[in-house]
Formats: sequence, C-alpha cells, structure tokens
Amino acid sequence: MMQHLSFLPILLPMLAGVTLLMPPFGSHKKIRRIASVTMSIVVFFASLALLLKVQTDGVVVYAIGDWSAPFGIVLVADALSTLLVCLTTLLGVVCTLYASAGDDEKGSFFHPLTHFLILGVNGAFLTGDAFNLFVFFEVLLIASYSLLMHGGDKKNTRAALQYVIMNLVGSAIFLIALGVLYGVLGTLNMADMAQQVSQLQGDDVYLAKIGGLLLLVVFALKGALLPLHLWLPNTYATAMPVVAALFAIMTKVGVYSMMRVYTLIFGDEAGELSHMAQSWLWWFALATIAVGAVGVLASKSLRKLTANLVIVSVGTLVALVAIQTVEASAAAIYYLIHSTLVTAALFLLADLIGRQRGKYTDQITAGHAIMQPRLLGCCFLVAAVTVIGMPPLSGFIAKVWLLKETLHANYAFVFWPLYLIASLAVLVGVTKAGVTLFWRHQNTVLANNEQQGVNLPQIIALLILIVAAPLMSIFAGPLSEYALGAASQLHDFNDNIDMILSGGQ
Amino acid sequence: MRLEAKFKFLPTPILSLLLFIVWLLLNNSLSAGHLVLATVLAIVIPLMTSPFRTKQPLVIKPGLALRHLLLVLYDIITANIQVAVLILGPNKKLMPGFVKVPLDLTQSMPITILASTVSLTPGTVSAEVYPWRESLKTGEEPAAQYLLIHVLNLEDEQALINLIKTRYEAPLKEIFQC
Amino acid sequence: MELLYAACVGLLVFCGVFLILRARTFPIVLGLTMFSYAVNLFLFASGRLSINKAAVLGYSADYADPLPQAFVLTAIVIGFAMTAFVVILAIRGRADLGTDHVDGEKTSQDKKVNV
Amino acid sequence: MLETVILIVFAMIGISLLLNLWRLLVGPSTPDRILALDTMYINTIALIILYGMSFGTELYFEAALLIAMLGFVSTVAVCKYLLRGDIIE
Amino acid sequence: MTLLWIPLLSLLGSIISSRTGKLTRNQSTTLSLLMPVIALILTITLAPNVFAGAIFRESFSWVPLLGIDLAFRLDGLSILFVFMILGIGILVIFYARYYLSSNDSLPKLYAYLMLFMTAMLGIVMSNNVIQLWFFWELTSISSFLLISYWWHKPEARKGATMALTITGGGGLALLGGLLLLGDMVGSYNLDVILVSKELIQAHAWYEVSLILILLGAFTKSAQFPFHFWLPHAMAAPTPVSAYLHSATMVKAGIFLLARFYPALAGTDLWFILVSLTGLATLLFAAYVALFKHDLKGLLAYSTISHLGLITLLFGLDTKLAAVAAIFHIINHATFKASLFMATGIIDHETGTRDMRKLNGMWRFMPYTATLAMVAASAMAGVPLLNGFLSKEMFFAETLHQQLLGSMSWLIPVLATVAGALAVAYSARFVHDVFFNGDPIDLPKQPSEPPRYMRVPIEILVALCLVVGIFPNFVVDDILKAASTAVLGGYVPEFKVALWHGFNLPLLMSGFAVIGGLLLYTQRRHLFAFQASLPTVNAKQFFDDSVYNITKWCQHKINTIENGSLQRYLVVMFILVLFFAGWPLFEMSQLIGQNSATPVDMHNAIGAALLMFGAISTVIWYRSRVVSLLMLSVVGLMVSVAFTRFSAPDLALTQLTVEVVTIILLMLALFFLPQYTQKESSSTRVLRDLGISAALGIIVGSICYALITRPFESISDFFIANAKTGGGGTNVVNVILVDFRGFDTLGEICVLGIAALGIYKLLLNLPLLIPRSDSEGRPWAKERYPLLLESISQSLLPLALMVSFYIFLRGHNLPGGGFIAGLITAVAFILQYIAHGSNWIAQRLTINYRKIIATGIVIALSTGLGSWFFSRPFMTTWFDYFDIPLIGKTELASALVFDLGVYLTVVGSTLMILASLGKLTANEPKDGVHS
Amino acid sequence: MTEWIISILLLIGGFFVLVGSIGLVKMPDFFMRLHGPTKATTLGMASLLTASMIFFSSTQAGWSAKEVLISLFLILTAPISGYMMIKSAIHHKLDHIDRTSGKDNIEDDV
Ligand code: NA
Ligand code: NA
Repeated sequence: MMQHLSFLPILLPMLAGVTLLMPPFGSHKKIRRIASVTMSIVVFFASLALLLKVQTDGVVVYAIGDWSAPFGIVLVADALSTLLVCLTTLLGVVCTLYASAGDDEKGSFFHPLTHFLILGVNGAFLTGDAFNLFVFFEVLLIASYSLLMHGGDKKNTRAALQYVIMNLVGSAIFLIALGVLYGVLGTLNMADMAQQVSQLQGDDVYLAKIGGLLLLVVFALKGALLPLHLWLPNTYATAMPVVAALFAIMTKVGVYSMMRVYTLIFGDEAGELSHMAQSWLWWFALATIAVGAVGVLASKSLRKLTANLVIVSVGTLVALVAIQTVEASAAAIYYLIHSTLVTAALFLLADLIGRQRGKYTDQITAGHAIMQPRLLGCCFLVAAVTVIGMPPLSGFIAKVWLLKETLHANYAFVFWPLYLIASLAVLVGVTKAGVTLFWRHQNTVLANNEQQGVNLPQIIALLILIVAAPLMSIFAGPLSEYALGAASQLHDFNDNIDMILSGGQ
Repeated sequence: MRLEAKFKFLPTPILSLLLFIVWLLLNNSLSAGHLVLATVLAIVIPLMTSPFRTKQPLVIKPGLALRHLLLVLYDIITANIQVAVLILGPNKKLMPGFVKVPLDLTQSMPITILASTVSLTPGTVSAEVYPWRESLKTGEEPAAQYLLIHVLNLEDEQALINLIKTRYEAPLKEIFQC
Repeated sequence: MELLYAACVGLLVFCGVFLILRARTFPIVLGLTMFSYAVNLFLFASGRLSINKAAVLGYSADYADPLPQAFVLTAIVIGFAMTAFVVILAIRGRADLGTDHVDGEKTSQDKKVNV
Repeated sequence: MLETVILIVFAMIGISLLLNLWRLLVGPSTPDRILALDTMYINTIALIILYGMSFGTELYFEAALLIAMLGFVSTVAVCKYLLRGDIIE
Repeated sequence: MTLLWIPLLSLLGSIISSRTGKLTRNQSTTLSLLMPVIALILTITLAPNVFAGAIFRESFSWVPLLGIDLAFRLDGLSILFVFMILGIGILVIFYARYYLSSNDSLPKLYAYLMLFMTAMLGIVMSNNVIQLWFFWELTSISSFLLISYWWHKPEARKGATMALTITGGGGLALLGGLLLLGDMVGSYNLDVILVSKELIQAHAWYEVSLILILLGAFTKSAQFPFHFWLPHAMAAPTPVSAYLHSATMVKAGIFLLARFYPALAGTDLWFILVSLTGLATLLFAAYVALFKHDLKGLLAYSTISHLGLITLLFGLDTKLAAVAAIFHIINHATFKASLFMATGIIDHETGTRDMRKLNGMWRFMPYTATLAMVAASAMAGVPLLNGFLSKEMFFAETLHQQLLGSMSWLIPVLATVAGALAVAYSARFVHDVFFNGDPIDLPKQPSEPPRYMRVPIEILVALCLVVGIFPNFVVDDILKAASTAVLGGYVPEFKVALWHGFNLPLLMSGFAVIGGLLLYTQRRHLFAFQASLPTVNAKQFFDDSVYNITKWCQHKINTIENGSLQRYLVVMFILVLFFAGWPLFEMSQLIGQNSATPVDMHNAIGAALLMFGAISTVIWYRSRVVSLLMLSVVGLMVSVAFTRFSAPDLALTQLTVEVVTIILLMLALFFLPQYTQKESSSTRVLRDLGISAALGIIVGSICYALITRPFESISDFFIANAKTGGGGTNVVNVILVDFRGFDTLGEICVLGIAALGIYKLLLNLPLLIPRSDSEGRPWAKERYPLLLESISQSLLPLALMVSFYIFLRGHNLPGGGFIAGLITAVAFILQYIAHGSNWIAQRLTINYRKIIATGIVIALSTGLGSWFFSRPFMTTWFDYFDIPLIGKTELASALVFDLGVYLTVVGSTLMILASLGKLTANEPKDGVHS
Repeated sequence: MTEWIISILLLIGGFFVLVGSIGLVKMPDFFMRLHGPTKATTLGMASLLTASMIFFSSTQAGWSAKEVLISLFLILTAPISGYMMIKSAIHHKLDHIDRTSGKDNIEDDV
C-alpha cells in the first residue's frame, strides 16, 4: 500500500464520492453523514501519511499505468503539493462535519459533490501533467458549480450563472494555451515542457510565450486575480457559507498552478522566457490587494467581507509568488495555509452568527443580540486577530515574514505602503464588523423557536479551524523550516526535471 | 392476425433475422466467431428491448413479404426516375394536391409500413394518419382511419387511391393477416 | 489549406465570442458551443494537419499525431458536460429570476412571459 | 478513370451541399430550413463515402453510419419541437 | 528563566482571575493580586544588580528563520518601567475592587487588566524588536478590550474602536520601521541594534524607518495630531484610565522613544520631529485641558500635555534632557494615577464628574480632597512635590538647547506658558471641585469613600512627597540606571535636588505659578473667548472620515463590480487579446517553413458551409430555433473536417455529442424565450464586434503559425507501443484507455458530476410552461405521432446493436465506449421523444444515478486491479486466447475500463435529458385536450 | 469492368442526390420541395453506397457490405422524417401554391 500512498488522495475521494451515491448511503441520511465524515477523515490521514513519507524519502513520483513521464501521466508528490493536499482534505473534514448539522440536506448530493471537489483539488495539486491539470480543473469546477447552487436562493442563481460562464470561457482559453504549448513543445508533461522551453529558439519562443501568458489568464481567473477577480465576491458571498469555506481552497489552486508553471516551466532556466510572468503577476497582485482592501471597507455583510479578505489574501500571495525567490515562496506557502484556514473559519462564523440574528443574518448592522455571544465572540476574536495579522496568532508571523521578503523586491516601495494601508483597512473593516455584530444590538433576542444554537458538529468543525491559528503561531519555527524546504524543492529546477523524468529514482 | 410468436425466446423472428444479418454486415465477416456472436445478439437484443415494443402483428406469409419487398424496391427505382423528371421539368406543369386515402389496415405497424412505402414510391409523401388518438375519447376505437398524402403531380385522385390500396395495402393485409 | 483551416478557426472564434458577449443566456450558450468547436479545431491542429493518415495501425505508412486527438476527445466530452450544465442553469435562472438576462435584469419582454 | 469520376461526383455532391445551404439560408419557413438541414445530413453521408473511396479506406464508414442514424433523430427532435414545444413529454 | 517569569506570572494572573467568577470579590481580588506581587518581589530581587549596571538577558528560540525569538532583557530602563507597571498595576487592581459596582464582573476586568500588564511587561523587557512589536500590538488589543469593558455604552465602543484604529495603524508603521531597522543592522536583536547607531544613521533607510517608528510612538503616546483617541478612552472604568494614563499604554510610546534613543537620536531629523511634536502637544493639550468640564477630560488632556513635555525633552539635544524626561515619566505616573483614583472616588461618591455640578467637596470628603490637592499640586509643579523637580529640570533644559538656532529662546518661553496653563488647570481641578460654593443637584449625597479605597492614593501621594523632598535618596539609583540605558553608557553628572539656588528655571517656575493662578482667576474672559472659537471635534472628524471612506469604497466597488457579466467577460477577452497578440507582433514571421498543401474543391465547399453556418448562427441568433439549425450545420462540418484530417474517432464523437447537444438545447428552448429582443446599443454591438473580430484574427493567426511549422512530439512513442504495450491498433483509443486513461477517468467523473448537478438543479424547479410558440400558435394536438412511435420501436434494437459494435471495435478501430454510450443514449432519447417519459418510466425502472456510479466504479476497479500485481494504478493487462468456435480473441482490461466509460456516459446522458424531459411529463398544456 | 460499374453507379448516385437538392431549391412550396430529398436522395444514396460496396469488395481482401446498413437506415427513416417535417409544415400552416387540390382534406391540428 505504501507504494500507492501518493495516489490515495485522489483515489479515496473518488471512491467516497461514488459509494455515497450507492445504497445504503444514497438513501439513509444518518449513515450517509457518518460515512462521509469518516471517509474525509480517512483521506486526511492518508494525506498526512503521504506528507510524512515525502518528508523522509523526498519527492515521490507515481507513474500512472506504469507509463513513465513524459509519455504517461505522473503524480508528483513533493513537500508543497502534499502540504496543500493535507490542507484540502482537512477542509474536507471540516466541511462535511459542519454540513452534517443540517446544511447537507438543503439540496441533493452534498456529500458526494464535496468529495468530488476534493478529488479535483487534490488532483490539481498532485498531477505533473499540464493536460491532466486541465482535467482536474474541470472536475473541481463542475463539482463547485453544483455545490454553489446548494440550497441557494435567487441571488445565488445569478452569481452561479455568471461564475459558470466565466469559467467555461476560462477553460476554453486553457485549452487554447495547451494547444499552443503542445504545438511548440510537442509535450504536455510539465517537466518535459520545462526542458523543451529551455531549448527553444526563433519564433517558437514567442509562440511558447503566448501559451504561457494565456495560462496566466486562466490561473488569474481561477485565483481571482485582478482584473479577473470580479466573479468572486458575489459568488462566495451568496454561496452557502459551508460551501464558501470549502471554496477557500479553490483560489489557491490557481495560485499554486502559477507557482508550478512560472517557477518550473518558465523559471530560471527558461532562457528568453524565464520569469516572463513575473512583472505581470506583481502589478496584478498589487492592484488586487488594493481593490480587495477597498472591498473590505465597503462590505455590508460578514460573508462579503470575508470574500474580500480572500481577494486581499490572493493578491498578497501572488505578490510573493511574483518575487520568485525561494524565501518569498516559503513565505507564500506559510501565508497560503494561514489565509485559507482563517477565511474558511470566518465563513463558518458568518453562518453561525447569521443563524442567531434572524432576519438580520450576517448583515453588518445593529440587530438581534447573539444567543451565544461568549462562544462565538471568542471564536470571532481569534479569527479577527488572525486575519488582521495581529499577534499572537499565525497572522502576525505571516505578516512579518512577507514584509521581510518583499523588502528587497523591485518596487517594494510601492508594495509596502500599499500593504500596510490595506492591513489598516482590514483592521478597521473587521473591527467594525465585530463590534457591530456582537455589541451594537437592540437588546432583543430572537424567540426560542427562531433561535438556532450552535450544535456539536458545527462547533467541532469551527474549532478545528480556529485552533489552527495559535498552533501555526506556536509551531511557526518548524513550520517555517518546512515551508522553506518545500520552497527550495519547488525552485530546484534540475532536481525536479531529473526526478520526474527518471520516475522518481 | 397473430401477435404472439411461437418461441418465447424469439418474440420477433423477422427482427432477429435482420439483426443477425446486420451484425455480419457490420463486421464484413462470416467467421465462426461472428456467426455465434450474431446469433447470440439476434436473440438477446430483441429480448432486452421487448419492453419497448408494443404488440404488433407478426409476418404470417414470409414468402409474400419477400416478393412485396422486391416489388417495392422496383417501384422505388421507377418512382425516383419519375420524380427526377418531374423535378427537372417545368414547375408550372405540376399539379400538387392533398389526398385522403381511407385505410383498411388498423394496426400501427402495418400502417407505418404502408405510409413509408407511399412516401418512397410514386410522387407521394405521407403527411398524416387521421384521426389522432388525442381527438378520440379515451378507450374509443377510431371508426375509420385515413392516410393523408401529398402528391407532387396529381392527375387522377381516385386512380391513385386505388393504386395504393391494391398495390401496397392489399399485400400488407395478406402478409400480416389482418 | 492551412490558411483556410486557420481562417475557419478564426471565424468560429469571432462568432463564438460575439455571441458570448450577448446579454441573454441562450445566445451565450450558442456562443460557448461555437467557441468550443473553435477551440477543439485549434487543439486538434496543434498536432498539425495530415490527410488520410488516421492513427490506426496498419492503415497507412505514417500516422497523424494521435495525442492531440485524444486531448480533443477529452475536451469534447468535458465540453459537453459543461454545456449541459450551463443550459440547465440557464433554465434555472429563468425560473428563479424571471428573466434569461445573465445579469438578472428584467426587461419589458420578461414581464409578459407567455405562461 | 475512377479518380476523375470520383472528382465529378465530389463536384455534384458539393453543388448539392451548396444548394442545401442556399435553402437553409433563404428558408423562408423553419420547416424549409429543417428540410434543408436534413438533406444536408444525407449529402454529407455521400461526401464521407466518397472520401472513403478516394482514400481507399473504410475507416470513415462509421461516421457515415452515425450521420444516417443521428441526422434522423435531430430532425425528428426539431420537428417535435415545432409541433409540441416540449420534445420529451 | 527568572526574566520570563515576570510577564508569565502576570499572564498566569490573568488566567487565574478570569476563573474566579464563582468566588467572592475579596477572594477574587486577593487571588488576582497574588501573581503580580510575586512578580514585583522577583523584580526587586533583581534590582540591586541592575542598579549596579548589570543587564539581564534571556532568550528562547521561536522562529529562527525569521530571526524572531523570545528574547528578554532587564536593564535600567526596563526595570524602571517594570516597577511602574507592576506597582501601579497592583494598586489599580486593589482600587478597582472598591470602585467597581457589584453588577460589573470583577474577574473580567482583572483578566483584561493583567493581560494588558503582561503586554506592557513584554514591551519593556523585549530584547528583540519583533517581539517588542508583538507585545506592542497586544497592548492595543487588550486596551481595546478594557476600554470597551462597558460595551453596551456607545461611547465605550467608539472609544475602543478609535483607540484600536489609531494605535493599530501606528503599530503597522512601527512594524515597518522595525523591519527596516532590523534589515539595516542584519538582526532584530536590541543588543545589536542599540550599538549600531553609526551604521543606522548612515543608512539610506534611516529617515524612513525613523519616521515609521516615531509614527508608532506618537500614536501610542497620543502626541498631537494623534492625541484625540486618548480622551475618548476614558469611557473605560476609572481604574483602567488610571492605569492607561500613568504607567501603561501611552507610556509605551514614550518607552519606545527612550528605548531607541541610543540608536536613532542625535540627528537633526530626530530633534525636529520629536521636539516640535512634543512642544505642540504640550501647549495644545494644556490649553484644551483648561476648558474641560469633565474631570477625566481635564486629566486626559493634562496627560497628553505631560506626554508632550516628555517627548519634547527627548527631543532636546542634551543628555540631561533625557534624564529629565525619565524623571518626569516616574513623577507623572505617580501623580496622574493618584489623580485619576481621586476622580474615581468623587465620581463613585457623587455620581458625576461634571465640574459645573461638583462644588465644595471639601466639606463632604476633606481627606480625599487633601490627597487630590497634593497630587494636583504635584501636577502643577509646586515645590516640595516631585512634579516640581522634573519641571525645574525641564525648564533648565529648555534653556540649554539651540534647536531653533536664533529663535531658540522661543522654546523656554513657550515652556513657561505651558507651565502656566498646567498651573491653571490644576488650580481649576482643586478649586472648582473642592471649593467654589455648593454642589448643584448631585445624583448622590457625597461622603468619604470606604477606607481601603483611599489606600492606593495615599501610597502614591506619599511617593510624590517623598520624591519631592528627598529625591536623591529615593530615585537616584533607578534614575541613573535608566539614564545609563537610555544614553547608552555615559551619563552626565546631574543632581536632582530641591534647591539649586536662585536661577532662571526657578524664575520660570515662579512666572508659571503666578501666570497660572492669574489665568485661572481671570478664566471668565478666557472661557468666553474659547466659546467664541469654532469647536473642532476630533472624534466627529474621525467618525466622519471613516464614514466617508466607507461610502467612497462602496461607491467604487459598486462601479467596479457592477454585476454585469458582459463587463467581466470583456475584461477577460481584452486580457487574452493583449497577452496572445503582443508576442505575435514580436515574431519575425508568422508562416512557418512547411510547404502549404493545396486547397481542393470539396474542402473549400466544406469550409464555406462551416463559415456560412457560423455567420448565420450569429445573424439569426435572435430567432433561436433557426440559429440552432445553423449551429448544427457548423457542428456537422466540424466533424466532416475531422474525418477529412484523419481523425475518425473525433468525427464520431463530435457527431454524437453534437446531436445530443442539439436535442438538449431544444429541450431547454421550451423553458426559455424563443426570441431574443434587441437591447444592446449599436455602439455596444460595434465594440463587441471589434473585440471578437480581433480575437478571431489573433487566434486564427496563432493557429496558422502553428500548423505551418515543422514539429516533433512524444507521439511516436504511442504509435510504437500501442499494439505491443496497449494491445490495440487504434492508437487514439489506446491513449484514452491506457496511456492517458487517467484523463478519461477524470473525464467520466466530470460527466457524472455534471449529471448529478443537473439533477440537483432541476429539483423543485418552478416552471414557466408556454401555452403557445413564439408566433402565438397553440401546440399541435397529436402528442406522439403514430408513424414515429412504431418506427422508433424497431430502430432501438438496430441502434443498440450498432452501439455494441462500435464499443467492441473501439480498441482496434475507430469507436469505443464513449461513442457507443452516446449512441445507446440517443437510441433511448428517441424512445423518450416518440413515447414520452411516463411510457419509458413504466418500462425502464433503473436508477440512472446508480448506472453512473457503477460505471465509475468499474473503471476505477479496473485501474485498481493492477495493485494486486503490485503495479501502479491503471497498469493495463491484455492477452490473446483461443476460444472454441469464436477463435483467437483478445481480452484486455482496457475493454472493461471502456465498459465503465460506456455505462457512465449512458447513465449521465439519460439522467440529464430524461430528468429535464420528466419536468413536464405530467404538466397539462393548454390547447391540448388529452 | 468493375471500375465501369462503380463509375456508373457513382454517377447515377451523384445525379440523383443532385436532383434531390435541385428539387429542394427549385420547387415553389414546401410540400413540393419535400419530394426531392425524401425520394431522389434515397435512390441516389443507395447507388452511391452500392458503388462503394463493390469498390471495397474488389479492391480489398474479403467482401464489404456494411454500406447496405446505411441504405437500410435511410429507407427506414427517410419517410418518417419527411412525415414529421410535413406535419410541422401543416402545423405552421405553410401556404401551398394555389393550384394545390384537396386542401380541405387537411384537418386543423390544434
Ligand atoms: Na465646580
Ligand atoms: Na418534457
């Protein structure tokens, strides 16, 4: 089994998704829930095992169908991809658990779809083949489309319609990009592509460049990078919060793909094309941060606020990716984990708070008093402090780190003020939200029948995300070391190529 | 007319035969393997699809059926040549028209076959089968059924009707014994 | 021939994109379908054009590049799934929003839906 | 000789296709267009059969077969739509 | 470990006291006092060595990679602050027990207070600047919690938010500054930073980092113009205010100045920024204080003013000034704490803090009055009190600076004015509250407070006196120690004494006192003059600007994200246009080296059909059925193109998919308007035409550039290994089920998921069923045309056989599971069309969802089979067998995989179309009598 | 010899297909247009397919007759699609040229 370990994060969700459609899971609510949660836990631990394996034996290359790269499809499990897989599966546990409190019955197939989404995300993280990446993008997208409509209302339908159409166009562009790249390089295995790119000459260089830049559009769309971020706020704000929490990982898929493509294929060795996307990414990222911050101040509901926080985090991440140094990537990795978890937590909080404020839901206006102010208040405080980037939680480590790494980047003098002001905006926005939601109420509590107290699965799910913040801060030492290791692995061109093309020997 | 076949496993012998031939045609081969496979399919597929078949009268006179088939094929060729001439000739000569052909056939499959033959042979196209079930009360049987056909160049309506009834409908009645 | 082929691809892109930029769901779906035709032809062409060299062993001396064909096949299937979904979503949108306008804006026509 | 014949027939088919296109474009009614499309399907079968012969390979036969089957279904579907609006009821 | 224990103990205290909710107030208080007291004792034990010049250090690695570690230091400066924080902290806790009414939670207050205490201790004991910032921000958070202690009061919420915003912003600036600083010297360790003065001040970033750090310090220590949050922080319970204003929070800013004095001070920029800010604050606040009617308001502004004084001192370019500054820190802490506590008592006893109501308190609480008056005189700088001494030093130092060159005389003058103002507001505090006639309708009947409530004040006032009278005995050591730390080694000779003989400073004090009293006695005119001035309300300004910014943001967002998909798409397309177009223009030539193949007639015709089809789809897109017909021409021609260019499998797939798509669209059309009315303006249409034309040209050119170029790919491998390795001669199919079977697996998942999603979407969908077509024609009467019914029945078996044939040959010849699946599906759809859903439902009772699942499972388990031979997932297997009759036959795992594909396709397609069809199955439609 | 047969069949096929399409364009009303495609084409296709059948049987090893299948499909389906189309035409009340006789045989289908 150990030899197949790197395949489990893909296999298990697929199995889970399918079996949950079959009797008895298909028919019995209770059994389905238990099964779903158990399976997601199993997947999580499998991913964890893979992470440890990679830690000990280094990069694991899994040649599917025993066809070695570049001819077959290989899965490449390295420190970075496995870390993200763990993150994804953890979110999976959280969301299946949280939804089991009742959200999952607000539409059909919640659990199977969730597992399929995880399947897609894990696949995207692990695959070493560009076209296979496309396939997994589609898997996660189609699953996300359906989840987006889960228990949705009219606003939701509109957002979904726009989201779907945008992404269909995105996928088409993805295919064009792949077409160009294949037409020039004669291969779509990323490692092999990297090799071919480094040997390009003549006009082929520019054709490859087109491919690379078109990929940038695709990833920017997936990652919600300005000016292609426009779909995100409404989509995330109208999706059911538990779904939005799950989606917290999806923008990161786009960012991850950027990391892979622009460090491996168009990285240092790419001759004329090396770091071709760098400056684009950098300026887009900055713009994204700015707009995200504006959005944060403008938000009228906690969900919208969180959606905009996602945008800010994407901008920050991409800025780090754009620097394309090992250290910056390391910072990016740490920040990625931190931001994903905290935004997910905020979405869940928005849901719980909304449930206790009746018709006011999570609108940032004075409304009913919250039933469980202590519990939710403490969670919110932690989440807020984390997302604002104040000590003592993970946020401040991330902030210090990324400021440190951006210090010597070109145009740092643009990034720094922008980022600091954006952080202030986040501080103001989040504080306002918290103060309003918890303190500014008309001392009226909802009648018992309207009240929805937090129940056990929900609180467990939430706490998993909440405790991550202090833990990531306490163990920042080892974590940062890991991130650095992962980053250097990511940047080590030759090692990667040899490793993948030689089938991991 | 007979609706039930002799053998349970062969509900529609003609169809099975057809399928048997089709398989061999598709694979361009008479190898033992394919003969076996063809037989199996010719039996299995009709059984599988029997739920999707409404009970239809079976062919009682295969020989006659074959002869009728050849006749129709011949007519198709001649009819096509006629139509080609009509089409290429001047339009203003053409005298199109709608004709209502009273039917003695009652079962849907024979009617379909008749309608198809009419569409394929002399410059005629089947347009409607009156009356529609929708215009009958539930459970009521139609008093008389008509076939509405469009004729590209109608010289003698009655002659055409007779032609259709004698040349195409009568044999069908005999073949299906209905 | 190459030029003609490229021209067709270009034209399909043109028509597809124009339709995608319309305001109503149905034209957009048409556009997406046409756009994906274009994309499939494009992806297919990345293996270059070759005549009567189908990649079936034993049927010719040398063969067309089979890999892009496999890619396009996958792309077609996925495209079909996506189109199906967006079509149904369009119906859903009409039902929920009372209009088939992608921005959910109601206009005179939508008011007098003939139901 | 066969090559030339095939070319001539190619021409015939091509012309018929163009004629179908013409009918398709000018209509005037939707049934006219449906008819044009249906004919176009059938002529395409002819075209593909000719390809097969000119290439001397039967690899493309199934394409023709499928057109024969599927062209019918789509024609029927469109007509049903015109008649009932709801093609599966 | 000892150093770590000091903050740790108070943190422990915070936790302990938060758990004392069940206990009595006294127990809770004692328990809470325990930890800080221990910490204080601990510090006292360390004190002698520190006074002797020792510096204790302790550090624990935390995030070595970032140079962040827990590093504590205890030097003179730190210990001075530690004493203040712990000492006053203890008194405040004790005082709060009596101050807080029984319906306010004491444990909560204590918990927050000691969290705050921890943060402050952390700041002053940090030996690592990042850690310093860490605790710095913690003070912001904990002060937020303290100020909002009575969160149900709006002013408390506002005050807290404002404090957090300002200090938080400052904190961000500080972080920036510190990171720059650390980057300059290459370490975040204070030991390194404090000795790198030259390096730092020579560095290009010095100015930036200085400004950022000062921003942090000034916002925290409420320097003008960031002062306004502090007065609003008094919404907190008075003990908290006492703590905030004396030993903590604001003093953190001052501490920062002192801490970095050795590294950053000494440049003109420093002196200009620091001294002028200090001076401005000193004067401005002193003046404003005079007019406050709220006791706490008066004290708040006096605090600001005194902080300004200290800041000014740090700004003056003499070493003695720094010493004076430190000395005044101590003094201000003592008298300000006692004053706030006294105010607390008055508030507590009378129920108001309004000096217009409070009069003649002397009669009701003479003892408290005495204490308050002594403290107030200290604040005014009356001899025999500590305030006097530091004030003297301050005056003296203002004389020794040449800051403003020839205008330097201005500073002592202004200092004297400020002194006068201080005297004035102190006088007002004393006279207006304790004398000045009788109280005016007080909420409560005032009397002396409970005995122990006064103890903290007594202690502090005593300190004021002792320091004031015997300075050198009491403060010399600690002052020297602290100064050593601040001045970095060398400390000038100084003598803190009551009497320096008649000198200029004394004269200035004299002026100040007389002027102050004069001011106060003549205050009527001054108040009148003040009233005539326009009132500038900083809080109002703050609120407004926050409000306006928010509104601006909302407006901007609404314009950017206007919810128009077309806008979003245009953005994306333009981006594509640019990214794809720009490199295209960089190319030297578009066409490649391959010789172009000639165009033959039927290709030209095919192309023509395709193009006309495409264009007319666009032209007729408003009348939807027509456009659909045109679209199917395009689809047909695309598949012809595939046959033409040697891709039979593609042709087959394209054909089947196209037909299914058309049927799907037909189905959809029933629920959508059949016509699109014209709405986009002609300019809009032009714009769209432009964009799409450009895109078409670009993509076309790229395509052309590609296909005219020579090229080799990895595909030879597939052709070489298809038969030997994959056991099939149809290379494309072998790729799909073997070499890249994994893609196919993902692909069928997509299909399955789509089907599920669609099913999900169609559940309880509100239907809009048109009664007639777009021309208002009612629907035809006949539901299931007779001939269609019977012919479709006989087509089904044929179709199934064909699909079986296609499926079987797939591995070796064009075909395969996917196409076969679609054919089967189409065959059944024909049945649906001919007979309707109900008819099928009666005959076909399998659940499509299960078919899909089974399909995927089969495909998956074929892949897993290889595990038993310990090969990677999806390693295929095939072999040839001689079966009697049948003959030599190949059996391949790929075929089973393809079966999975087949089932998934059938299941999905039927699920999609049938569930859409079923919607209307039982819906009666008007104009149809059935 | 076979080449001759093939050629002739091809030409006949091409001719009828063409005639069908000409009818489609030339005829004055829908109902008349319908005749060309539904009939002429079937024969045309039949002969084309026969040609191809003979061609492959003669050129390649073994015989080839799958083309029959296409003819079969066409003969089965052509009348039905014609029937469906004419039904929809009637439903749309498409006007037929004036000299069309027996219009009153058509029943109103709504
Ligand atoms: Na008074
Ligand atoms: Na229906």
